Amino acid sequence: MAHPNGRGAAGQTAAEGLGPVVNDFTLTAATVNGSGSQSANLVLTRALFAMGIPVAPKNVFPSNIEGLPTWFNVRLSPRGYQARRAHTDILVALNAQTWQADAAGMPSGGVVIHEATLPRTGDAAREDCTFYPVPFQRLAKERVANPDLRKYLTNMIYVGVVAELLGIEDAALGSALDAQFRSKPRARSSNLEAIEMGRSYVRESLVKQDGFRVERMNGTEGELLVEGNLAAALGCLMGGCTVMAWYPITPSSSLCEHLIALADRYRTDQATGERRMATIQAEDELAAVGMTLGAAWAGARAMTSTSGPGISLMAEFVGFGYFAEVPAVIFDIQRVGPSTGLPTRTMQGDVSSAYTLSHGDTRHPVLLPGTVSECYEHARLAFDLADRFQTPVFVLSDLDLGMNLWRSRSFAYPQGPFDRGKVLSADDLECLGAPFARYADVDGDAVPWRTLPGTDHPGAGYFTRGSGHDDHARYTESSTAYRGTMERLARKFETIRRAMPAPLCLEEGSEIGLIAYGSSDAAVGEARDMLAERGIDSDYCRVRALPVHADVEGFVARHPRVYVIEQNRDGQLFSILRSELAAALGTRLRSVRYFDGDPIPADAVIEGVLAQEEAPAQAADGLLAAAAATTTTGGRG
Amino acid sequence: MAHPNGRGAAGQTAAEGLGPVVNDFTLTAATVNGSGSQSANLVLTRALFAMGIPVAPKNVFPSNIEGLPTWFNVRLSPRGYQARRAHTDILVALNAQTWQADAAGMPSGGVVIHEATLPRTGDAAREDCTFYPVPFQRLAKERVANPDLRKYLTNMIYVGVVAELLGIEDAALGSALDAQFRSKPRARSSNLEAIEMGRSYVRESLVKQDGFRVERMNGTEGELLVEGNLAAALGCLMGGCTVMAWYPITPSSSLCEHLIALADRYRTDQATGERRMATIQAEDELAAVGMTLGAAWAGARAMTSTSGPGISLMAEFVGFGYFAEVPAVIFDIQRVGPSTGLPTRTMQGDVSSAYTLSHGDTRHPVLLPGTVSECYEHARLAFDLADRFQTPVFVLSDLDLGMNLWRSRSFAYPQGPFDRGKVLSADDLECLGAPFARYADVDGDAVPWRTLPGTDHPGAGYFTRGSGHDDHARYTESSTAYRGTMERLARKFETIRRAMPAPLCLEEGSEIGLIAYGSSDAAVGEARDMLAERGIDSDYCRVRALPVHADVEGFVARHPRVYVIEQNRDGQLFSILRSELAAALGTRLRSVRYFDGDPIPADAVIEGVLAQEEAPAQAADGLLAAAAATTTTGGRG
Amino acid sequence: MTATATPPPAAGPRNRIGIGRETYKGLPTTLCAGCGHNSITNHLIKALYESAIPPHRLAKTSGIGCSSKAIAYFVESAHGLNAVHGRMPSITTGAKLADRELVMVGISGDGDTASIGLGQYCHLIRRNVDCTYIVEDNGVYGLTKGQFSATADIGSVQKKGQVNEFETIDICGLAVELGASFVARSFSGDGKQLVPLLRAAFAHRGTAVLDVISPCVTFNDHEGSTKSYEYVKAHDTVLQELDFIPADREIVVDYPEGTTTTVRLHDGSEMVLRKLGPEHDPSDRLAALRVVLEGRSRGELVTGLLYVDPEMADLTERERLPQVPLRDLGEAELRLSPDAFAQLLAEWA
Amino acid sequence: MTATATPPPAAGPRNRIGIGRETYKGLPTTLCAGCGHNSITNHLIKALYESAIPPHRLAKTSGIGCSSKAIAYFVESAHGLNAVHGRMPSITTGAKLADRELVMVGISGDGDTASIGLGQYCHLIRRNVDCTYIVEDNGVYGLTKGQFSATADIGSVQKKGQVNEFETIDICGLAVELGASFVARSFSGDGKQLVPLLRAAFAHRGTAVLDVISPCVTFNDHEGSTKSYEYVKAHDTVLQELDFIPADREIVVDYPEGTTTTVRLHDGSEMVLRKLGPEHDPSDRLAALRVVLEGRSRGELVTGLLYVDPEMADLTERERLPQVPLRDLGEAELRLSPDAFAQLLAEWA
Ligand SMILES: Cc1ncc(C[n+]2csc(CCOP(=O)(O)OP(=O)(O)O)c2C)c(N)n1
Ligand SMILES: Cc1ncc(C[n+]2csc(CCOP(=O)(O)OP(=O)(O)O)c2C)c(N)n1
Ligand code: SF4
Ligand code: SF4
Ligand SMILES: [Mg+2]
Ligand SMILES: [Mg+2]
Repeated sequence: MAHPNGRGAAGQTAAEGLGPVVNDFTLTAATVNGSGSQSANLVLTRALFAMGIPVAPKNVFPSNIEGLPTWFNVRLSPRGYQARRAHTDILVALNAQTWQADAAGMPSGGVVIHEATLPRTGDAAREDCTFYPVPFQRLAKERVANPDLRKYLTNMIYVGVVAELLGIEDAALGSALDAQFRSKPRARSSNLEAIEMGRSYVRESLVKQDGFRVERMNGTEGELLVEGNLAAALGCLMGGCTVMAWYPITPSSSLCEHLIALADRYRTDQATGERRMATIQAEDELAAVGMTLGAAWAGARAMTSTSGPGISLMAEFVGFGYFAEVPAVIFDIQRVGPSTGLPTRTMQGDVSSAYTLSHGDTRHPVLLPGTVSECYEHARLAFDLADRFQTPVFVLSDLDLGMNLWRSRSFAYPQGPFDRGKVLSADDLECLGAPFARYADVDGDAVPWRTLPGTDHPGAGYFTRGSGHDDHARYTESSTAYRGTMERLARKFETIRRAMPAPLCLEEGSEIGLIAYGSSDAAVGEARDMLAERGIDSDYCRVRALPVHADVEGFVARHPRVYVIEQNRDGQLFSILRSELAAALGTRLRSVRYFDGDPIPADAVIEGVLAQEEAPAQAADGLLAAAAATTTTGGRG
Repeated sequence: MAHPNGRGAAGQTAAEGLGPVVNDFTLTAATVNGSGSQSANLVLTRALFAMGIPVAPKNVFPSNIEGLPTWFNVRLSPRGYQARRAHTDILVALNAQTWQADAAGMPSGGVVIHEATLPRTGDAAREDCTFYPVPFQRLAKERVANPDLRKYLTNMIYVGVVAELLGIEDAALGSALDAQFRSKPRARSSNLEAIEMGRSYVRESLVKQDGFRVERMNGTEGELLVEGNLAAALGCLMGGCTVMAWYPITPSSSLCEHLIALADRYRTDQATGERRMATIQAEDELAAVGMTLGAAWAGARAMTSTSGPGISLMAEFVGFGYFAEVPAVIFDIQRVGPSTGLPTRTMQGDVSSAYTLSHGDTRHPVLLPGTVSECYEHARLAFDLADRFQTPVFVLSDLDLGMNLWRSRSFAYPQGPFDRGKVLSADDLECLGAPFARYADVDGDAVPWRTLPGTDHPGAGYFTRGSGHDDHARYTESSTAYRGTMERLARKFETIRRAMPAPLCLEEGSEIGLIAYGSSDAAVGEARDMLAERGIDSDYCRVRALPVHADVEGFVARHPRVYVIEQNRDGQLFSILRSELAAALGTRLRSVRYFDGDPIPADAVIEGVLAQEEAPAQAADGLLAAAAATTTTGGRG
Repeated sequence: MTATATPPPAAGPRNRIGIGRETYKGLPTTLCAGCGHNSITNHLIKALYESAIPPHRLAKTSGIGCSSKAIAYFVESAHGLNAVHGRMPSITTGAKLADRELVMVGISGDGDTASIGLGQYCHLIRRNVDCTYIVEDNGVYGLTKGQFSATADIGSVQKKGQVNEFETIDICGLAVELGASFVARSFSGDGKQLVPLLRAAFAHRGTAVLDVISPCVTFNDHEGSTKSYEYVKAHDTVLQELDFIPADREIVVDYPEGTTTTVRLHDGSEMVLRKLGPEHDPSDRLAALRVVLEGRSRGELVTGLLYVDPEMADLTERERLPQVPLRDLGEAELRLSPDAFAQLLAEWA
Repeated sequence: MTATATPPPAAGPRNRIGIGRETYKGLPTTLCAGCGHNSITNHLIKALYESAIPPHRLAKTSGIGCSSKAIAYFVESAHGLNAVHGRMPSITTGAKLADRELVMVGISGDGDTASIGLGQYCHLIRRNVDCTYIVEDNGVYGLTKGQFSATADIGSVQKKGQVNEFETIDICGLAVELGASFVARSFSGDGKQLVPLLRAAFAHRGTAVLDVISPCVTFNDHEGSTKSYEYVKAHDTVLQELDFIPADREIVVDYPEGTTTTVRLHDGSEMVLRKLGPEHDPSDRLAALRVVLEGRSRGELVTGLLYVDPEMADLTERERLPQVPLRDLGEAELRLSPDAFAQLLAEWA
């Protein structure tokens, strides 16, 4: 995006004039990080949610601790859309550093609530928006002596101002405050006071001049409001994870920290203090994945979580897991790469590197959750898959899905036991007859049996190594044994392919097919509605895992033009599909790429599709066109 | 291969009967590693070379220091073929551990020279080969007291036996001994004595019963006999490399050790002992590539060399080099992966991982030398490319090319100065007018200008980082700046594409096109001749770099069926071509894969092509066929 | 699961748990004849047998190198894992967390530990992961054919004449400085010293570091090397004579009054130390540093038990793990109950 | 290339090479107000100015973290490189090899150095790469929001109450044990001590390690933390009062007889040390270990010059590099002559 609060696609404007706009707009609070605006934003979000209004909040924060600009966007949508909108309607401007740009970015007809001391000069002098000056600092100063607390409460005052201007109910605010300050009644009351301060300032000093307002509705019943990383942490807990090794990195850390908190709460024996889970902060990502593999080798369900730089560092060990067939669950909460990139921005940039991570011929199953509920489900599933197929399994989420709150239907309690895969106990070994052969394909599915260290049987032991080995796990440099192993691993990958979640397909015989995955789902769903409104029907296939399921090929085969929509520069899934689907289907595929670092909006999907409906992009047209293509694909809607 | 000395494709036999076979056969010496057989093998090779006979020696050695089986194959070919042949004609059997299997692997009509005490039982009882028992141990014992020396000289005795049986000239042996024991006259004479011992034993005790022999010819004139790693080391030296950081790993170590020796010889000031080159043994590959990047950032031509596991460990830093635009030259002498794999076997398994190494959207130029002379040329070129494009450049060789001796035309002395790329001096900056903008695309080729630390100008400094930056190298989280940088990097990659070595194409309008790269070249050349003999013409395109040159697309467009031949399981170049060439060309591509870990023989190429000429492989046919394909593709010829 | 593996029906002497020495053997070595690593393997077999470690409880881990191959050469029936280069510590840590009942024995080389694996080594020590960590230290990279490793002494001469210009990274000095709970140095040729040290290491709860000088006969056993058999024999300064007394055995030897110190390990077994070399108190961290540093500056190789703190909490204790191995816990212990699950989700609504 | 950068035409005082203090400043900090790292930046600006380091000769390197950002906040006109996490040492090593005339100043954090970067840190020290290596040590990961780092003291309490269960990795103790040539500890709040230490570090040829305790006001400045301003002020045991005397300046202060020690650095400059705390000889490695260890066991933070060996060979010397920077060599010095080339190839024929 040009600016976190930038104007949308050319010509888009907020509700013009004074006609009422109910529950269908976006509000942005521009503040400074480290000022505690986070809790104000949460209270606002939860209050709207409590009124039954579908909300979709998104944080835009810097890779920094204090003093830099941060934006909080909350979208209200009666139809429940959760994708980012490229423009905002109501701006709460509290940050002098960005005041001019923030004001400039507003669409005509927008509303600007701003700290009164910010000057109405330059871009802020425009007359096509409604400006409500509020003396936040003065109000706070009058009541609060402590400067830190004052900075903090300023944010809560804005909640009061917004509540009064939009008509947020007291009861809803009350329950939001309850949730936010569960065990801190003192904090609750001082925050409520600040909200009241804002409310009464509006009542006493401002005259409502715009048409934006909220109304209680029935749009959130039975829903959760949860971040993907918390959902995934719960999935890990319910999936029986007992060893978690991690190294802090944004935006992965919160998954681990949520899991630690859940383990503190649910896995700790109140009497003895014993904890049925090890959570180790490793010295780096190489060690984190090593501990994960070591624990899984010894039979625990083990995981690590990281983001791009950590994935790169894990490359060697993940190849070991692949070749030696050791389970592991690895979360990658993707952020903007390459390298350190933009640590606090979102992207789907690690798809191809995770899929084939490590040197040599390697290939790994990758789960691609597209909703917070799938973050929960796929987290659980990942442990079953890792055990079942004895190989590292990736779960690729991203910053948008992982760190923002999303509305979701409730999560299902898991049915049935853990799938621990093919593990032979001492008794099994006793009944086996033949000597145990660790890497033999006895069942024809190319998945061998294993034993765990500590199994009390003289035939249980075997040797795990990343070098050449035969069916009995003996060291060998034999070409035949090597080729046999590699061919079996390729067959195993086909077994895995069949076991991975199938895509979710919505088809009504349209000419146009859309393929997307992960957090792009929200934007694609909305874009389909908008396209349909323009008379353009599209079918949709949401890929949920790699290796790609055969159904995806079927979907492509049924559509003359298929748009692969993703949030990276190089069209990573597009490339995978180009090389894995039947070659004859290659010409149907077109690539829509968005790589601004903020969550893809529906507009970008529409624009990407329409542009190529008119003039097919050159991405599929080979090398001669490649140079040109790099300037025309990608970019914002 | 089934066995390092295995029988070739079914039905292949050595020259049957007693008809003379001159200069056109393969000899294999089966010994034990750590026994010093290496110098005997070299003397034999050099003697044949000195007789003008085109030789192609290949070592098959274990990942171990002493006591395990090792095989030395030397192929003689009047037409100069250097590819491995899948079978051998003459076996020198000195290793009791492998005696049975070695004998079993001989084709009918073969010759077996063996230690007399090895029993002619089991597979060694066969009557369709000529067996020459020689009491090597006894002969050595009679003359040499020291047991280590005795073990060593046993090998040299075999050279004498072979020389006498095949008719190798004394003069040729003499010059080979000169080369081998350049500064050790004592060693020369005791080795000569051992050779004489072998010669006289044959004269006195054996009767020649086979038809294999050698004759002086004119097939090696003006040629070198050199390993790819030594050639590459010379290329680095001539390319102006001044900082080399490495971590030992087979088969890369010898490149670095050769370079150290060359620097000792050519870069050392005899008077002061000063050395115009830093060669640092790093603590690991992460540090090695870090030192390389640090040195290149500061303006030196810097390199590192490694193999698969090291490439994986370098992933994070290489992504930094890509995004921050820091030059580096990285050799990958490929061995069999994944993981530790088979450290002393060859493969082309790192093509895709090197090409897109690191998380996020990354892409790196990769040179693919196919001959030892290209090892030299590409090494030199890599430094120019790295400086010119300010990005890590890979040179992908492999164990076969790097560690075996190859015949080659002589190397050219470099013309013209180093291409140091776009570097601004203090004077340049003074003339610039505008402030220096590190990442601006001022020339329209997407390649920016840089300055080196230490440049004495107040405007020279800039900040290098792997996080978001604008044209002036200032930190930013701006989406616009980020997207701009990423789009420029994509355009830069297209500039790079045009600057990479074009493929070498041999075309005569055949229906069938063959695409190969790297060390597969030898086998493909031979296979084309053999196919032509069967009446099947084929054109050939040897890819020499990634990103793929536009000429490759042209080649594919001119051929209805194109076989992509490579030494890995997953068809790595095949996949890259599938996803990068025009989609409409996808159906023409077929994949031939060989992944036994030994160098691909011509037979495997032919078999891979013919099998698909009859029934096209399913590799291009998508997911439904994938499971089946994994069992039918690959494998030996 | 019962406590012992089914012993093979072989005859001959057996240990406390009824298992014969044969069972502690491994595959035939593929290392060079005379390699120090092979001697260490033999001492390990003896120590494991004498300490009656149940073979199925043993888990052997290593990195990459000649030394790392050695875990294949003892207790063939036990599980073993050859990790990637330098990463044995993290694998060991993970395995121990999964199953605290495993007896972890890790073998590494000086390249594996002091170069690529240095970070993991230090952090394993910091966590005091319960394991025996043996560095088979020859000052070179054996498997890649003789380059200097980071433990090579400054001034040591390579086979081809190159002189090492860098200060050694001292496996023991480093461990002591980092706060390790058990640090010893020994020599592959000194079974009398090494076997009791190994037995004590098995008995110790926490990381027991053993830096065992282990000459590489192929690449580092020549004149000028400070890790050759000859050099080590000439410069070995042995601190103590050592006896290991298992928990269930009485001290039977009569040590003359005042000549010995006894260290009581966590499991009740004891080490009896009789001073041989310079005075040294193995419970004094600074003294351990002094003895290492001073030895090095005199060109001596000080061997023996350098430091021990038998009571330092190991990682499982610090993590407050239950006695039952984590990997044996099932759905009942690990999942939230349906009620708790519903209640938690209600908080998120 | 001349020796000095063109100074900007500003007025005000100038240093020996005619450059004003302004030129040593960098971009405005984006770190938290009150962060110790900002104080260190200011001390660095002062030290660089006073030592008259030519700005264009300076090369600033760092890893990732709040601390690593700090290289942007001084000498804006100098080249700087923010490496990946924990890998500043290898970048610094490479740059110094390419151009030995660069004055390398590296900044790292305790997470960057003692966790992910520990191996590179140790090996940089082993090579004695000529650079100033500053660890801005706050015991936590600032940039990722307050997790314990490996330098956190055992028993130290996190903001949310969690207690650190692991022994600290002591940046200085480790360096001394590893054989570093210059090791000092200081405190971001003590410019009087830090500025002369920095100047000595610039003058020192070899790796100068400075572990500077630098409180994180946002995540580790509360009660129970052992890296808070309050705690450090209360427990700082200052070894010496320090004066740095450049090579071209006479010692002018009159120190009372016998109260001072003088350390002569490689470039002829001198450090004058006046004992304040416990007796300490900074040329005695074991004494340095003792003072660190004993300080730690008493809960004291010992600051000052812990160890220095001004004459230890640095990496460029060990590598016998020529005086002219390698990166300035051209075709003539680097390529074989056509004759030598032909002769070499003839050997391969
Ligand atoms: C990542 C990686 N880098 C390099 C290697 C090559 N390599 C194998 S063993 C070894 C060194 C072994 O030295 P050491 O640990 O001392 O063991 P030793 O052989 O001396 O017993 C190296 C560098 C590797 N296997 N993996
Ligand atoms: C490979 C990798 N892993 C993790 C991170 C995330 N990360 C950024 S800074 C940091 C720790 C910084 O701590 P420290 O070095 O102590 O610096 P401080 O912020 O405390 O000054 C981490 C883990 C990263 N950038 N790269
Ligand atoms: S090379 Fe050295 S370390 Fe390796 S097995 Fe042989 S003697 Fe042992
Ligand atoms: S978070 Fe801590 S270390 Fe980072 S800038 Fe703020 S005070 Fe400094
Ligand atoms: Mg070693
Ligand atoms: Mg820190």
